[in-house]
Amino acid sequence: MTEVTLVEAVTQALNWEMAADDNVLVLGEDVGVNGGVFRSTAGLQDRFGTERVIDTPLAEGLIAGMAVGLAAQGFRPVAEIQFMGFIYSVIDQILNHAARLRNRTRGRLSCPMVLRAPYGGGIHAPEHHSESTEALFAHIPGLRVVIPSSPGRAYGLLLAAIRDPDPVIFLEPKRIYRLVKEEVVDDGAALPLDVCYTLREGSDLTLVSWGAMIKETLDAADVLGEQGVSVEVIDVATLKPIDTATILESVARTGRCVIVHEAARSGGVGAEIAAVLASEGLLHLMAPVQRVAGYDTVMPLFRLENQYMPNVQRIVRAARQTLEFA
Amino acid sequence: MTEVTLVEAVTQALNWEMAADDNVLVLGEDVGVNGGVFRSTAGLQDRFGTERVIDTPLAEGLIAGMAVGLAAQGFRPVAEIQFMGFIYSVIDQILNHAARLRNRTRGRLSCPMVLRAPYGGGIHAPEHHSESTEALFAHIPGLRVVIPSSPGRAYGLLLAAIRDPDPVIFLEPKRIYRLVKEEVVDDGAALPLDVCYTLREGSDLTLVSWGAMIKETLDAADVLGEQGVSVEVIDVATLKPIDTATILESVARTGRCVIVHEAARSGGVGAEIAAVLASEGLLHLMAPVQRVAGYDTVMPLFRLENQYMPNVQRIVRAARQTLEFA
Amino acid sequence: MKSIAQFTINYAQYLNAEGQVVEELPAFAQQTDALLPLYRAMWLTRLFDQKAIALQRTGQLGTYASPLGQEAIGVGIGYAMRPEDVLVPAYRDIAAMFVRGVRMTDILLYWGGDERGMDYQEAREDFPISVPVASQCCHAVGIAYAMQLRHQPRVVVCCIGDGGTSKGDFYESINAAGVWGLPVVFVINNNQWAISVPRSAQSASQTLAQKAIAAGIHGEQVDGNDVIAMRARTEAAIERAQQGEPSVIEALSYRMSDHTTADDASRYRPPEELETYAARDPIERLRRYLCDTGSWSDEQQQALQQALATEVEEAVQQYLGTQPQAAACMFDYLYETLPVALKPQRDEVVTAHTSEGGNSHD
Amino acid sequence: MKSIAQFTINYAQYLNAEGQVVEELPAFAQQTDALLPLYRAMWLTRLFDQKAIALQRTGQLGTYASPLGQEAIGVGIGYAMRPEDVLVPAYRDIAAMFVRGVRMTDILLYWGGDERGMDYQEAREDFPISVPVASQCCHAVGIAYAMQLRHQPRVVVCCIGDGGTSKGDFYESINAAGVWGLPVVFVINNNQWAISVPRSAQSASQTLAQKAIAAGIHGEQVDGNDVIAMRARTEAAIERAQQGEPSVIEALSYRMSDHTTADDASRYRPPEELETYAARDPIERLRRYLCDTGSWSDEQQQALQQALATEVEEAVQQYLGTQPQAAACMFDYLYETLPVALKPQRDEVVTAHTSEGGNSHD
Ligand SMILES: Cc1ncc(C[n+]2csc(CCOP(=O)(O)OP(=O)(O)O)c2C)c(N)n1
Ligand SMILES: Cc1ncc(C[n+]2csc(CCOP(=O)(O)OP(=O)(O)O)c2C)c(N)n1
Ligand SMILES: [Mg+2]
Ligand SMILES: [Mg+2]
Repeated sequence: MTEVTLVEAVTQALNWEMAADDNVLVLGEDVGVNGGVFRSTAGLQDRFGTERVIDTPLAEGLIAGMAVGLAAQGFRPVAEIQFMGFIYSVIDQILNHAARLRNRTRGRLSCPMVLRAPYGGGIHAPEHHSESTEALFAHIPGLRVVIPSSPGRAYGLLLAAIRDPDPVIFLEPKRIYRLVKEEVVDDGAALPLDVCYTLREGSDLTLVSWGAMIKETLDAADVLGEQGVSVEVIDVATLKPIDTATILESVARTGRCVIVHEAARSGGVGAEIAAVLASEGLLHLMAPVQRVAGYDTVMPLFRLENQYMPNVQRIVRAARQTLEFA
Repeated sequence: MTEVTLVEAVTQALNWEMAADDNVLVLGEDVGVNGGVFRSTAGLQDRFGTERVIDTPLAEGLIAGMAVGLAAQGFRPVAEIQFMGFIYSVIDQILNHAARLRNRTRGRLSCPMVLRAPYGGGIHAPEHHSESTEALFAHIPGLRVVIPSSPGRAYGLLLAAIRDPDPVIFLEPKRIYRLVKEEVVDDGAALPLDVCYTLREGSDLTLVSWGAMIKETLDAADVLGEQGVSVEVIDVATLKPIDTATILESVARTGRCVIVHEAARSGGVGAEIAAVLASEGLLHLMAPVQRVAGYDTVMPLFRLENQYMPNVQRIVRAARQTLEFA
Repeated sequence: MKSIAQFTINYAQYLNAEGQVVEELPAFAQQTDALLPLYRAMWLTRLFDQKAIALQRTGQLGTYASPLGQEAIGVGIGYAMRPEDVLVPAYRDIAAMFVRGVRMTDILLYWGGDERGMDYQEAREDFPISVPVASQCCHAVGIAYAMQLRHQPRVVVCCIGDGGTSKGDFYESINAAGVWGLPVVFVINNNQWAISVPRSAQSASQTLAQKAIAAGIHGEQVDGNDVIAMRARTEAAIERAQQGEPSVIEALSYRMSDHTTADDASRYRPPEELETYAARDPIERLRRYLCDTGSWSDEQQQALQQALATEVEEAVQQYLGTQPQAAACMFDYLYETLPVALKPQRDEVVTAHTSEGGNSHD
Repeated sequence: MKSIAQFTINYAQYLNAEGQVVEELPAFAQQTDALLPLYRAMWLTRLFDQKAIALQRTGQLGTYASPLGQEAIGVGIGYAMRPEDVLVPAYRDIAAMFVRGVRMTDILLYWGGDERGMDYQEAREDFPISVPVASQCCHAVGIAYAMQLRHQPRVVVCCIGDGGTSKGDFYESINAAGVWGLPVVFVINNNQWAISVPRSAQSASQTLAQKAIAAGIHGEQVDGNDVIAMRARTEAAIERAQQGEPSVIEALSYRMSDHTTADDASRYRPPEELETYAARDPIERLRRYLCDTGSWSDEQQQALQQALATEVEEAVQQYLGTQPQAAACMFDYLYETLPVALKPQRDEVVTAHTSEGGNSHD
């Protein structure tokens, strides 16, 4: 048992599953010799060969569509899109094919593929490299959308995603790729999909978040804790389908909820969660549901990215408003 | 003044604006000689020539990207995607370029383009021809997303969209292309964007919808009216940015709201509206906000499409639950 | 300036429009008897097509895309392929699908709005019809990669239209096939039209076969109305594909029908074209050859049409008699196991359609 | 089988790697003096590049993509274009952008995370750098269509990398350019690598120039390290483009740097390659020619480098001295007029960053 970063946990999970299952393949741009621009596939090609760790031509639509074909043949392709900013050319293949191959053939063919992509801001990356557009995928029926927020969850959820018999979009918050190290038992144990992870229990306020924003959310919970507030922190983890039961149960106890995400507010996944609270959780709401989110504007180039993204201060401010609401 | 259908109103608006402004161009697959598979561009090529009414090769990404180039040169391209099922290849161009050309160049270049596409179910169309995925666009900063629900609004909103200095996704509910005829004054008068249209005033319940579902929503309002319920019906019309003020003001009066849309429920635009109610409108809510929407599954082939889409019965049922909530 | 690379595109035809042999026939076609199954398969497709259009016109089928006049392409492909190969078709490729063993009933179910029409009983690894033009080419690359990785002596045949060649997916796919030397054959049905857009407006390229040059793979043009050429050249391409040489075959043909039953080609198509191309019909051409060589008689023709008409009618009856799916089935193949979060929605559908007297199996 | 189409790809070079003339020089290059501005522009790019990397290494610039070794491509393009033409660049094309009049300060602002670096003061119709690989090709088609429609004697030059040619956007664009005979030239900077993926893994095509054959347009290969060839062939292509003949030019070069400052090419690149290609350097080659013809001296060289170093340093100082934008500016160019619905968000930003002592201009 060693301490690993989130990106190392991804590599570990890929190593584990490629060793355990010959049908697991990795494909994408620069995933081979180079080991991925973030090193998440480092060493895989040396270990598993160029046939199973495939450097593709520069064509994202091809990568996704090819994965559909491989998956239909019983492989478990793990395709990488180098940055989320270049993922949009796969939506056609994912929405029109991957997400519905099982449905349209009444189960004759299926599509057990994973599409991985690093996403999010905060690392002073170039233009088009910092957006969070998970909501685009979370609206597509037939998909799973999974986002880890710690090395342990990256390891366990990625294994689960690869083993899942249906397509999974697995988004990796690159800002926290190397932020913390954590002990991860490399034993091939998957974590459950389709459930939220309650990271901290509390009774006054529910903070709901995912991905890199879990860090700010936990930090905000610390600040609030020092102020005597008992905060529950929920990592949604699977954004499609959402485990609304856990969120509703929490808010039923706390009566107050702030949702935190990096993506633009309007039409973000936070909207879906708030909408569920507005219907199924309304009776328990003691204060308006707030969303602390990216603004509804283009993610600025990096000099202003910190002014765009939610931070501890904004979360605490929203939380205080929510708590003080009477 | 003649009575026209929604699709004829689209053609009228295109005719008007092409005659009024030489910079308006129409491009897409089969928009020329054929006049579009739904006849929405019928007669335009005869009148304005093959250079301004352009049949493109079969390549949606090209169509959108080309429109960006044309718009940057001061043209006002109105690009057609033949069906929304084939729109996904444009998302890269729309999100990464069209929606941010003005922003990234600090106003040096801009992108006054319109991307039109027929969408929605209910006409027994083939596979991939019936989805409603407006939410994918409504999440993209820098865009406008506009959906008309009547011939008059199709005419006025399309003119506004073409004249708007920024990119507009203009989605046409094809189920009601020829459903009703309405008198439309062909005088080049645009209707305002960014505002909801209150189609009916009422005090007991607010029904919020857009596109083809406005028909079922109005029908449901009739049914409820007969039951003595005073129903306000709001056509959102511009789904990005949403005029939440009008919706909030209405719900502040009625205290009850049901949102109706054809798109899959999770992550649909209804979620954003419900989320705004859960924050800014919470104090006024006397009942849970319900969404009557498409299910979170792949739109079935046409034999079951009516079981998928919201209908009057489902809307009335949700409305009654909302009204009876105490 | 010096010339550093040269390329040539060839054209293949065995039977000309009059049914005359213009090039020594390939081995399989030396015995005219061997051509009868191909002839039969073309007729089956044509009779099915007439019936499908009739069903559509009478409100018993949804929008349908006719392969009229292009039957030789599909039949040639179908007979060139082995059962273990995989077909990745577009929507106009039912001729090939029938040869592969896909039931006519399934095709009717599909265009009749029922997903079960994609659950083929034979050729179970074949892909269902792809409606998003050209998107299927990428699947073909993945399937071919799978075969190569498993060292299987199998090949993928992927069909696409002339319009489809303008879409990036097609190019990305042929290019990738070249990079990895994949066992895949791309067959372009160049029927001269993409709905209302003529071939000349899709590309300035002299041929569509030369698209292969961009990918560094083999490209050739074939008379797509000559079923012998289609089968022979597809067989040769399959053979090459197995040796790691993918191909693009441009099959020259003509769309004798409207684009689909929802289209009216008279709006955009010069009527003369139909006459010109009618004279090159793939079925009539083979019939002439068979008759000229004394291998086919009017009586045989009558018997064949009758037998096939019966087959088609049986399929139609089976289609019309198929009970609708329960409404709740819209959730039952979405995921292998329906996520808990979706159960309430499924329940809602079950309730709604049970109370309405629906026939949910739930 | 008969041959129905033949194609040839040519290669152009005037100065070989040793700076020797191997083909009669084009008119503009007959006077060596006329080559000095090109030489100067290549040196400017190189010195800027060194400085930019130094800034990045010291935390004063973000990720940056170096054009080291490929300066001749951009300079050749820049001098072939007229002011009224439009450049549609990728991220590695700053050599051309500088010739077009884009300020070094702007390039630094861009890679330094400031949108104002895309608000060029000259060449105001040129597109900003495109990061999504190949997407810019479609813009070039639209701009060229606009020029054609307005009967303007203007041309678009669109830049792309070898890796970019694998993406559908590139193909869809060259194909469309062919269909309409648009005034556009696509220049491929074939620097042999797409990050870690070598040219050979992008396509089985013998050349990238032959991609043009798929579009039915002119394609040719040029020594991209020979600035004379680059300028001459781009000029010829611009001339043709104005007559309605678009082109693809494959410029053979080599990426002497890491992919960007975020990359470490030693992980994947055989070190010998650098040596091989260093010997073909575009600047050294022209210097030799100039010296051999007696048009250039060591003193001139020293003076040039000093003058350029000063120019670069001024730009760097201007960049470093640029006041940051107010945070609220993130809303100010999103739409022409900020929609009412977004005002509260802008206000929130103004408040947050005014109270924090930010420098919002609001
Ligand atoms: C990506 C995509 N864009 C548009 C359409 C609508 N559409 C259906 S068929 C067709 C024309 C296809 O022409 P071609 O590839 O020549 O095939 P054909 O119909 O002639 O067999 C179009 C534009 C589609 N199905 N998919
Ligand atoms: C569509 C897209 N996919 C992936 C990337 C990430 N990426 C940036 S540069 C690059 C390689 C490009 O290679 P090439 O086209 O040869 O240009 P070069 O960098 O060599 O100039 C990749 C994969 C991107 N920017 N855009
Ligand atoms: Mg066709
Ligand atoms: Mg390169």
